[in-house]
Amino acid sequence: MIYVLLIFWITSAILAIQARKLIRIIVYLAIFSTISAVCFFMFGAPDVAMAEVAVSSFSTVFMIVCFEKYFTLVTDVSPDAPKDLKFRYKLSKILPPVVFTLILAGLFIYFIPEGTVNTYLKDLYLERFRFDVGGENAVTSIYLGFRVYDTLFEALMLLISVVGVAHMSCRSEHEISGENFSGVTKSDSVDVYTIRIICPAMLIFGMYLVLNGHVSAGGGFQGGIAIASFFICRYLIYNVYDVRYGKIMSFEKMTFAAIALLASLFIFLGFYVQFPQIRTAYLISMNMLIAMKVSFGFIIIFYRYIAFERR
Amino acid sequence: MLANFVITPILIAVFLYVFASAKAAKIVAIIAQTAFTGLAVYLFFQVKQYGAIITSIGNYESVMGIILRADTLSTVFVALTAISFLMAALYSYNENEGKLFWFLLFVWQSLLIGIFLTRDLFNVFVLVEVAAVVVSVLIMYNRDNRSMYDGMFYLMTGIIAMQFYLFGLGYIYRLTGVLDMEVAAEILSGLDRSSLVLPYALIITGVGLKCAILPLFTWLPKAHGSPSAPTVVSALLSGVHIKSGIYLFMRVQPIFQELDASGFFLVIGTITGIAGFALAICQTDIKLLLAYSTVSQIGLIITSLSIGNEYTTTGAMYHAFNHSLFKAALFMGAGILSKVYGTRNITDIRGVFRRFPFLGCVIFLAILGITGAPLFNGSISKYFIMYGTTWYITWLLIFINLGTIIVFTKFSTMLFGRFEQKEVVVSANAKRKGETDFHHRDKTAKLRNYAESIPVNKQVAIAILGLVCFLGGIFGSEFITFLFNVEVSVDAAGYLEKTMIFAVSVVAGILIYRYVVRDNAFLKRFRAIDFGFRGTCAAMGGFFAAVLIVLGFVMN
Amino acid sequence: MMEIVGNIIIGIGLVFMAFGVLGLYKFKDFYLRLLVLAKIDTVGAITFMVGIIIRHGFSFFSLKVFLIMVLFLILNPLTAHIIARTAYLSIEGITQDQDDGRGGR
Amino acid sequence: MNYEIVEIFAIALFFISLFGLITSKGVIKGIVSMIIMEIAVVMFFLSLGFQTGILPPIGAELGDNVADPLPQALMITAIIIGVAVTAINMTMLIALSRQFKTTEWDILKKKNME
Amino acid sequence: MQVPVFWILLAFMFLYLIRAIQGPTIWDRLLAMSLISVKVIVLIIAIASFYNRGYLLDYALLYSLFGFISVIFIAFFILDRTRGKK
Repeated sequence: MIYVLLIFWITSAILAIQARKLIRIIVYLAIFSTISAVCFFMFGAPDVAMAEVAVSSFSTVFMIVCFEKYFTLVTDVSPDAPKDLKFRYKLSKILPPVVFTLILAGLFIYFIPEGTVNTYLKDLYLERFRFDVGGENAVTSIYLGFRVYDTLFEALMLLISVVGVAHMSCRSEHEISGENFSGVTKSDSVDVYTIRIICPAMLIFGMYLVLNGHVSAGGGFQGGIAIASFFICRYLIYNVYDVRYGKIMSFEKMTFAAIALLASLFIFLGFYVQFPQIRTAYLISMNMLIAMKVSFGFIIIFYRYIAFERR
Repeated sequence: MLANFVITPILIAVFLYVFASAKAAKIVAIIAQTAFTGLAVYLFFQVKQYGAIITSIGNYESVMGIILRADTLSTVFVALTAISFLMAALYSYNENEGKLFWFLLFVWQSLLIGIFLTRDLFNVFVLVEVAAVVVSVLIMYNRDNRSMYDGMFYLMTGIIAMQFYLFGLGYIYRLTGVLDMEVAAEILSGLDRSSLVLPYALIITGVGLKCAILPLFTWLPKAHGSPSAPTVVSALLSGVHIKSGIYLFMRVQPIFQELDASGFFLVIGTITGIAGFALAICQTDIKLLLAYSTVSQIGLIITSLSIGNEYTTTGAMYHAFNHSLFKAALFMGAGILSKVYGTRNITDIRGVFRRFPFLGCVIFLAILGITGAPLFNGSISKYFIMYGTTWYITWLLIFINLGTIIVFTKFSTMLFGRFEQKEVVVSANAKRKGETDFHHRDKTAKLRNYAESIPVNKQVAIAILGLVCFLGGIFGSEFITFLFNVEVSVDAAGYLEKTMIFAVSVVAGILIYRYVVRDNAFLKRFRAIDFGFRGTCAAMGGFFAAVLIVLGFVMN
Repeated sequence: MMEIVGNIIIGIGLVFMAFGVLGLYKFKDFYLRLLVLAKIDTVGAITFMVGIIIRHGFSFFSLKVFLIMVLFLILNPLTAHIIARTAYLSIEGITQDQDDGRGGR
Repeated sequence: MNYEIVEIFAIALFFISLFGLITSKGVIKGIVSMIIMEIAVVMFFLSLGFQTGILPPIGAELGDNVADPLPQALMITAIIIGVAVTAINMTMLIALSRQFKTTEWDILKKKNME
Repeated sequence: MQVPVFWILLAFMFLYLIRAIQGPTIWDRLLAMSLISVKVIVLIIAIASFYNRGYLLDYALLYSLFGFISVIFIAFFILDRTRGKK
């Protein structure tokens, strides 16, 4: 059954790569990430699948907001190839890269090393994670306990991308105020009413994911993105951009500093050995901080795109 | 304790960004960098005295946590990073770059230190990815025309290369079940040779792009020589950032001990060295010339690392150390010159000695260093690189050095002669950009003011770097013993011989420059050689296939 | 007993969905095809979920499935509505995929 | 046969996206191919040690057939890095098209040389 | 009972995928995408029921919440593109 899903997966990826029109690319990419999330789920990784779903819907939104601007900007386009080209000409264009990648893939498969997976660390982690970090979800306890150092840089990556987006979008921060932009409302009253009913559910569900991250699937990142999507709904309902970017950005950075300090206090300095009774509290508060950080980051990027990159 | 070296700069950066004003940020930054340099040197002495420090973050048993390691090599690089960033902070003290610049600078520093200290393969991936994004934002910091393309090119190629690396990491995990470098090396040494080929090829493709060996170097001149990137960023990129690639190259080789790829990289490194200077000769832009010369020096370092002799390895490490010093000095000097003269074209800049004797002297010191003149640090490192090699490799290395001399002959033509102010050219430029006459006058006035006094902080920064170049030559063997714990001594006769060779090649280089290179229309055609993005991706695939074929079939 | 009833209801849901697939290929007009998403699939999926709830009895699992069902009941018609409205507003766009020819580059 | 079938799919997708990168006419195709490449690598990591009916490493008592938690933790990191890179790439795309009025590699290369 | 359900759902997904490939208009592709996401939710509920693990349902919940956001934005985007051609 998994193989059939994987075949669908590859098909949708090929569709996304070969498509010529931008709107088709976006739709195929959405299908592709849907199916890949299901595949992750089938591989026994609901955390990764959740992250993929949340992230892919957000990156779709980012792409769409940017592409709207892109069409207004780009004027210099190389002429389209005429449609009545001979098949042989097309083949001569496409064949060399195909052969090249086929040779590469063949070499790759020829050299795949023998042997099954070495489960040294897996066994160690599955045996020890409850004792060493706590929690019921091994994945959470790895990325908040054993490898929290990586998670720190992952949070830093989001922070840097927020800073980069804010720096590179065209206008400066002083120009921000709600009236400057004439947003076009495309949602009608049916949409607005329905989304109004739904969006508290998003917030609650995000909280649920964050608070239950250490015992079941989910965690700071997934919950944070769910909370951020609540603010996308806010945009869809009220069509406003009055977000205080400067303040949210400072908050985001302070949250990051809090994550770093908490992690270094608890893990690096070894408090988890001395106070085993607050481990659960540590996991929950860490998840909450990460969720805050992630949702702040995504809110800034989204509103920045909406307000500055659009028309 | 080691984790603090990585976390503290980030925390300082966040503190500066959120609380401090732009003016206070500079002062705090300088103080913090000074303190940090002191700490890094202290760490170096600790390691030298008591041996390598190895800490597992969180004190988890076995390899469950991430393990940091500070041995002699990594602490040398950490100290180098701290010194370079201190100089960079000093250099850009009087520029109005804003808080964001300092924030990114600090974050970049901590990421580089993280790469040098970590022993975990996945952690390397994360750090390199973040560093790529930070660098691309810094390259585009001025949001100018050309740097956009350069930054995007750098970011995309870097990310794709790291996907190769990550794939190889997956195979290492599958084979060994761990992500730690040394434990993985231990387990892999007991395995069959044929099973190591694929992970090695994947990982070396990623690392190879990061250290810009031959088919994969096209991003380097774009990123390092991007015209409108801040000068400090170019200096640090060529000075320290590229060394992180070299460092990873040095760390990856011992993991695959069974798979001796040194012959392959000997060839690749030599070709890189030759191609680097051949392309550098064709350039007329100061920054691009320096960037291509970096490619050539990287080729030299890779070659000498692959020879496998103890002396050459030490020489390569010392050369990497020296290269960051003189390249930083050269880039900073080039930044000042291009600002003062208002152009980046080498043929338009003349008479630096006459106008700014001090700056000219420092640049000349750095040039002597990079060409390997006697009594300078370059000569010591190049002496050790050539120590005990077979004759053809020696001659190839001398040939690469000759190329470097030609390149820097071209560079040093700026220092001599007399400068005529080409007012007309400047105004034509200004008119094309649509600036009003008033603005134009204002601009030239500013230019003149700037010309009369180069700011003190810039002079201090660049002078320290030049001085270290000189000291590194005089106390060369002591430095090597001190830095890398390798007992070496400079043989007087051999050194004299090298001096003779240097003198001969200087004469030859100047003659070749005078009669062959200058005004050669044929070379101008090669100036714009560029694979483009698609070409780079194809080159990545081709390099990957070449490593597989060579290691799997030819060298089996 | 409950299990058999649940299975039967799940089967009915699948049959609904199968009708939807049939419609997707049989209808020649886009708005008719949209019926598949708006009505048939919603009903099919909800029947399926009711079957699951009956199979599992009264438990936390069933509560969650019920939650999903409620969300689904709100969101799926919303999606269909948005697709229908935007498609209607762009009558020209419906005939074929239109683009400026700059996509995919 | 010294490989899993699941693994082959990830490898195939990796090279399909490499093909997409090599033949991409403009920046957008490059970004799309990069996203697909990232997901291919994620899929490869998750397919390590795959068996049918594998269960996630969550819950009070773990059965015998449990997925490896370490690649999952690593891949969450990789996915978040991927979306951060996508966001910044999109901004660069806009900046690029504002500066050059084009996003095709060939024209960009030509304009950059001037 | 459960295993045939998986196969039937996969067959539906396959047919939708074909509709996405051949669909004469972009709206058909979008329709197929949302149909696939409905099938995904149902599939996940079936799997969670098969293994009897409640936490697997969180994924379906998240999916049903997130699926519509991307559909909304894609629909508005296509509307913009096609409206501009008038």
